[in-house]
Amino acid sequence: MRLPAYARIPALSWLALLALLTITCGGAFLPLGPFNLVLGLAIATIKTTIVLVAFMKLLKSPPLTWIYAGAGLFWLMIMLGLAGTDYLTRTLLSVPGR
Amino acid sequence: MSVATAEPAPDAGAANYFFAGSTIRSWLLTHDHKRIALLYFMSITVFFFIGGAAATLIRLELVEPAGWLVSSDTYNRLFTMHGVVMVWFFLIPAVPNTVGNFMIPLMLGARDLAFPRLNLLSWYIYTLGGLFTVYALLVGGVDTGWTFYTPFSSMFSNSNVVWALVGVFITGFSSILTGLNFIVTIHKLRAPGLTWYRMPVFLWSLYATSVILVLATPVLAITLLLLAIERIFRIGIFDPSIGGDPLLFQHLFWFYSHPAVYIMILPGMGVVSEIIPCFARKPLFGYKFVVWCSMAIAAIGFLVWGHHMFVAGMSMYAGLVFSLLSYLVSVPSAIKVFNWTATLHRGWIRYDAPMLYALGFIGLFTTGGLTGLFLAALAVDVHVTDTYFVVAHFHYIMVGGMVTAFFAGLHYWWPKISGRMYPEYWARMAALLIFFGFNLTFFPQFILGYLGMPRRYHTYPPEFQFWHVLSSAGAAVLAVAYLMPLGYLGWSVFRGKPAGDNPWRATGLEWQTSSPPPEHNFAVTPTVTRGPYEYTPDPVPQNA
Amino acid sequence: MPDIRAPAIRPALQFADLTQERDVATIGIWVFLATEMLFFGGLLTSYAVYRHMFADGFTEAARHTKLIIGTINTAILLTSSFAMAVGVEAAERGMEENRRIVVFALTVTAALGVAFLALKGLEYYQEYQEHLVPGSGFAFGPRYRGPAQLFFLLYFILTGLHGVHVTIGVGLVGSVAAMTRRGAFSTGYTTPIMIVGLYWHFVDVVWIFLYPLIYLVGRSTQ
Amino acid sequence: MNRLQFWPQSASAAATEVDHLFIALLVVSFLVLGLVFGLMIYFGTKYRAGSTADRSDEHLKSWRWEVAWTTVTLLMFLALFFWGGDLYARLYRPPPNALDIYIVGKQWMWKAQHADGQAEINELHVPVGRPVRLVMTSQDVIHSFYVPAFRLKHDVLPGRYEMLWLEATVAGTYPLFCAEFCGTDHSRMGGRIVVMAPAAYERWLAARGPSSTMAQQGEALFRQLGCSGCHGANSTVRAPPLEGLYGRPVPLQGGGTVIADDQYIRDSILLPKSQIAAGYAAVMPSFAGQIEEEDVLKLTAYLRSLATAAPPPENPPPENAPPENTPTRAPR
Repeated sequence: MRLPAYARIPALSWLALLALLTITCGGAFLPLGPFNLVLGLAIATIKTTIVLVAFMKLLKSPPLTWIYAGAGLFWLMIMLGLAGTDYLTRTLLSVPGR
Repeated sequence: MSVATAEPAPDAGAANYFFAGSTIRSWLLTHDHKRIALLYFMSITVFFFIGGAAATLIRLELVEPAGWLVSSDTYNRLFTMHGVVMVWFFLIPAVPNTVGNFMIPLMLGARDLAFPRLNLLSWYIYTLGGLFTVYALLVGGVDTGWTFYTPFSSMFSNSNVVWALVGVFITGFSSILTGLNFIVTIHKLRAPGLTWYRMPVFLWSLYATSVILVLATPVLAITLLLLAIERIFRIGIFDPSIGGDPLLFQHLFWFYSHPAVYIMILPGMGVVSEIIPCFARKPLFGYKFVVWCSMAIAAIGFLVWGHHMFVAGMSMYAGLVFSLLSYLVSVPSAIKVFNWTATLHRGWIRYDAPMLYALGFIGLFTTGGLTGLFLAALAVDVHVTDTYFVVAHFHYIMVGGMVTAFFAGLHYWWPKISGRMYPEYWARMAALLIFFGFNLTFFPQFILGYLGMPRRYHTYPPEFQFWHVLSSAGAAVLAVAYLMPLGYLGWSVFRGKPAGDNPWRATGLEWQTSSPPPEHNFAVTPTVTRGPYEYTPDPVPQNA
Repeated sequence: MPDIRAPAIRPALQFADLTQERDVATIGIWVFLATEMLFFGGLLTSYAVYRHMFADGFTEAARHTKLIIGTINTAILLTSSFAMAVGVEAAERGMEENRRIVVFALTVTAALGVAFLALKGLEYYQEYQEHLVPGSGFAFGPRYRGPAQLFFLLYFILTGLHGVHVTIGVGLVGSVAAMTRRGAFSTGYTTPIMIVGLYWHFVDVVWIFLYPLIYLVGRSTQ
Repeated sequence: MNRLQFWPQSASAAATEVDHLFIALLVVSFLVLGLVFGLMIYFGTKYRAGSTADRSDEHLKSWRWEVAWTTVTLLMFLALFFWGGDLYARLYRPPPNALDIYIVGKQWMWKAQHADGQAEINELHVPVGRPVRLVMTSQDVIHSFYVPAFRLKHDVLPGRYEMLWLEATVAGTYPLFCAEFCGTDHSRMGGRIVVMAPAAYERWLAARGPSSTMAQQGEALFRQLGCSGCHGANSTVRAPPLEGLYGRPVPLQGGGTVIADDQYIRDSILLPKSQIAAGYAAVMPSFAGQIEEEDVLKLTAYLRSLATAAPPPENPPPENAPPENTPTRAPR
C-alpha cells in the first residue's frame, strides 16, 4: 500500500496514538494506587499533544490560535484550582459535629 | 427650547445604511453590522422596559411592610423576572451588541465585522432565547431568583424553571458568537497604521469583554444544562440525597456570573474613556494604564467568584483566598477612576449631555466599587451578604455605572447613528433627573442593608419602612427619567437638527465618515497616522 | 465525473484576500474550541470534585463500565482522526488531483464516527439492562449507592454530550464530503474542510481525556 | 411609620468589632469619594470651556502618579483584607466550652433543640455571656440563619451540619431572619432570639424543660426504634458497642479510620452501609425517611451521653459471623 508523502506523518502519529492507547489501557491494571490516575492523564496529555501538533497543525497556524487554545486550558485550570481551595480544605478544620 | 427650523434632512436617497433598502426583508436578513446594531437596540429596549416594569412593581409592593399589591409567590416571580431579564437580556448585550456592534468596524476603519452572517445569527439566537424566556414568564414565571440555587430550583420549586433555563441557555450562545466575532475582528480587520496602542480604549475594553464572553459563558451553559437535567429527571449531580453538593452548583454558577458582571461594566468603562477626553478636549491620562487595567480586570475577574459564597458553607481557607483576590481585582478599577479624573486636569471641559452621563458614571461607579470593598472584607460580608447592602452595591454598579454609560454612549454617538442631534436641553434634564432619582432609590438601600434587611423579602419588619418609602419614591422618579430619552431620541430621528459628520469635533475614525455612515462605512479605507485622543491644542483626526 | 470548474471564489466583502480569510477562519474555530474546552471543563470540575469526595465510591462504580467497548471506541475515534488528517492534507496538497482521496478520507471519517455512535448505543443498552441508569431503578450495592449514582450521572452526561458533538461532527464531515464530491472547493479554497477537521480532532481530544477518567478508574484493584 | 432605625442593634462583642471594621471602611470610602468628587468639581470649574485658567501644556509625568495611587490603594486594600480576614477566622472557630444548641431549618420555620430537651419553633433562648455553638442542618432547601444584632449569618445546607457560634453580651430580644431565598414564605421564616441573664435562662430552662433531657429522649427512641435489639448489652446480634464510642476513632472496613462525630453518627443512622465498622457485617437497616432530623439529633445526644460510660469487655467475634446477606431484622 503505497503511502503518499503527505500522509506519512499522520500515519506515524496514528500508530503512536494506538500504541499509547494500549499502554494506558494495560497500565491501568498495574497496582500503582494513586499513580494510576496520574499515568492515565499523562498518557492522555501526550496523545493530545500528538493530535494537536500532527493532525491539527497548531504550531503552523497563526500564533493567536496558540493563545486561545492555551487560554481555554489555563482558565480550566483556574476553575479546578480555585474550586480545589474549597474542597481540599473543607475537612481541614474538623469542627466537632462536621 | 428653540425648535430648529426644519433644515433639509439628510437627503433620503443618500446611500447611507439607514435608507439602503427599506423592505422588512432587507432589515431582517441584513449583514450590515450597523443594521444589526439597530435590531439589537430595539430588542434590548423592549427587554429594558419589561425588566423595568417588574422593578417598578417590586418597589411599589415594598412601600408597605406587610405586602399589599401582590402575593408572596407573585413577588418572588417578579424579582426573578427582573433579575433574569435585566441580566441576560439587557445588561450583557446592551453596550457591546448595540453601540459596540455599530462602532467597532467604524473605529477600526473596516467595512464590517469578521463574520457578518455570524453577527446576524447572534441576534436571531438572542431573540429565540428571549422568546423562550418571555414564554416562561407568560405561563407563570419563575420563582427561584436569577441565581437558580439548587436544591430549591431543582427539587422544590414548582414554577417553569426549565423554560427559563432553555431561554438563557440559548441566549448564552449569542454572547459567545458576539465575543468570537469581536475578537477576530479586532485582531484581523484593523485599518493600515492602526497599531494596538493607537486603538481607542473603547475597542480595548470591548476586546477584554469579548475574552470574558468567550471564556465564561460556556460554563454557564453547562451549569444550566446540569440543572435542567436534575430538574427533568428528578435526579442530578447537585442532589444532596445521593451525596451531591449544592455548593458545587454555586461554584460553577458564580464562575460565570462574576466575570459576567465585568462583561457588563467593561464596555461602560470604554464608553466613558471615549467621552471624557472628547469633552475635556485633552488626551486620556495614562492611556496604557487604562488599557492594561481593562485586560487585568478581565483576567483577575475569573479568580474572585468565591466572594459570593463566604457564608454559603465554603471552607474558611477558601474564603480567605477569595477575599484577598477580590481586593486585588478592585485595584485596576480604582486606577481607571483616577485616570479619568486626572484627564479633566488642564482641560476645556464642556458639559454636554454625554459628559454629564460620563461624570455621573464616575461618581456612581466609584461608590459602587467602594462598597464592593465592604463585601470583600470577610467579617463585614458575613453581616451584609444577602441583604439590601448587596442589592444597593450591584445596582450602583449596574444601573449607576453601566446604564448611565450606555446612555452616555447613546447620546455621544447618536449623531453618527441617526445623522441628527438630540435636543440638548432635554438630554441634560434627563441626565440630572436620572442621577437624582437613582441616588434616592439606592442609597437608602445601603442603610437598609446594614440594618439587616435581607434581600428578596416580600414582607419586612415595620422599622425598615421609612427607608423603603424613600427608595420607592426614588424609583418613581427613575421610572419617569428613563422614559425621557426614549421620547426625545425618538423625536430627534424625525425632527432633530441634522448633525454634521463630526458634531463633537472628535478625533476617532468613526467621525471621519458621513453620518449616518454609508453602507460600507468608508469610501476608501483610511490609513491611521495618529493616536486616538489628540485634542490639544486642536483636534487632529486619527487619519490626518 | 464531470470536473465542474469551481466558481471563481471572491474573498468575502470585508477581507483583503483569501489567505487572510483562511487565517480569520482558523482563529475563529480555535476561539470556539476554547469555549468548548470550558463547556466540558465544567463537567470535568464536577467529576474532579466528586472523585475527591467519594474516591472509593467512584472506584467501585467505574468497575461496571464496559472497558472493551470503551477501548475499541477510543481506537475508532483515533483512526477517524487519522483519516480526517489525511483528508485535509490531501485537500491542501491539491484539490483537483486529490479530490477522490479527499472524498474517500472524509467518508471513512464519517463512517467511523457512526460506528463509534453505534457502539456507544450498544454500551448504553447494556448498561440499561444492568440497571446502571441512575434513578429509582438503579441496582447497586447499598454501600456506594449514592456515589455510584453520581458517577453514572457524570458518565451519561459526559458521554452523552460528547455523543451529541460526535453526531454534529458526522453531519458536518458528511456534508463537507458531499460538497467536495460536487466540486465545491478548489486548491486555493479548502477552508471549510480544514475547519470541520479541527472540530473533529477536538471531539477526539475530548474523548482522549474521557477514556482514562471513565474506563480506567480502579482497574488495578479489581 | 414605626420607630426609625439608623444603626442596627448590637448585642455581642463580635458585633462591635464588625462595626469598627465597617466604620473604617466607611472612612476609607468617604476619603476616596471625597478625593474623586473633589477633584472632579475642582477641575470641572477651574478648567471649564470658557475659563481663562492657565493650561500651559507642561506634560504631566503620568508614571509617577500612576505608581503612587496604585501602591496606596493596594496597601490600603491589603490592610482591610487582613483586618477582615482575621476577624472572620476568629468568628469561625468556636471556643471549646460552648453550649450546644441544634437548629433545623425547614421550609419556612426554624426549629431549635436545646441539649436538655427544650424544643422551640422560630425562637431561641440563649444565656448572656456564654459562648453558644449552633449546629445547624436543613430538611429541604438551603436557608440561612441570620441575626443582624450579632452581625452573624451562616447558610444551612441539607444533608450536612453547618456550625455557627455566638456570644451574646446584651440581654434583649433580637430579630432572626432567613437570608437565603427558600421559597414562597422566605420573608416570613423569621423569629426572635431572646438573650437572657444566666439566672433567668436557668429558670426558663427549668420551667420550659420537658421531663427528660435530649439524651433521655434519645434513649427512649433508642429502645423504641429497636436499636437496643442489636446494640443493647444482651443482644444476640453482633453489633459495634456504642458505649464510649462518641469522639473516638473508628476503624472502618476496607482500611481508614474516622472520628465518631455527629456527622458519622448521622450517616450511620441514615446511610448505615456507607461507613461500616471494621470486623462487623453490614446488616444495619437504614432509617432514612422514617425518622425526623430532630430524632437523629436526640440519638446523637444519647450516644454522646454514653461517651463517658466504660465500653463493655470486647467479646471475641463468634467464628460463624452471620453471612453477608442475613435478612435484616425489621425494627420492632
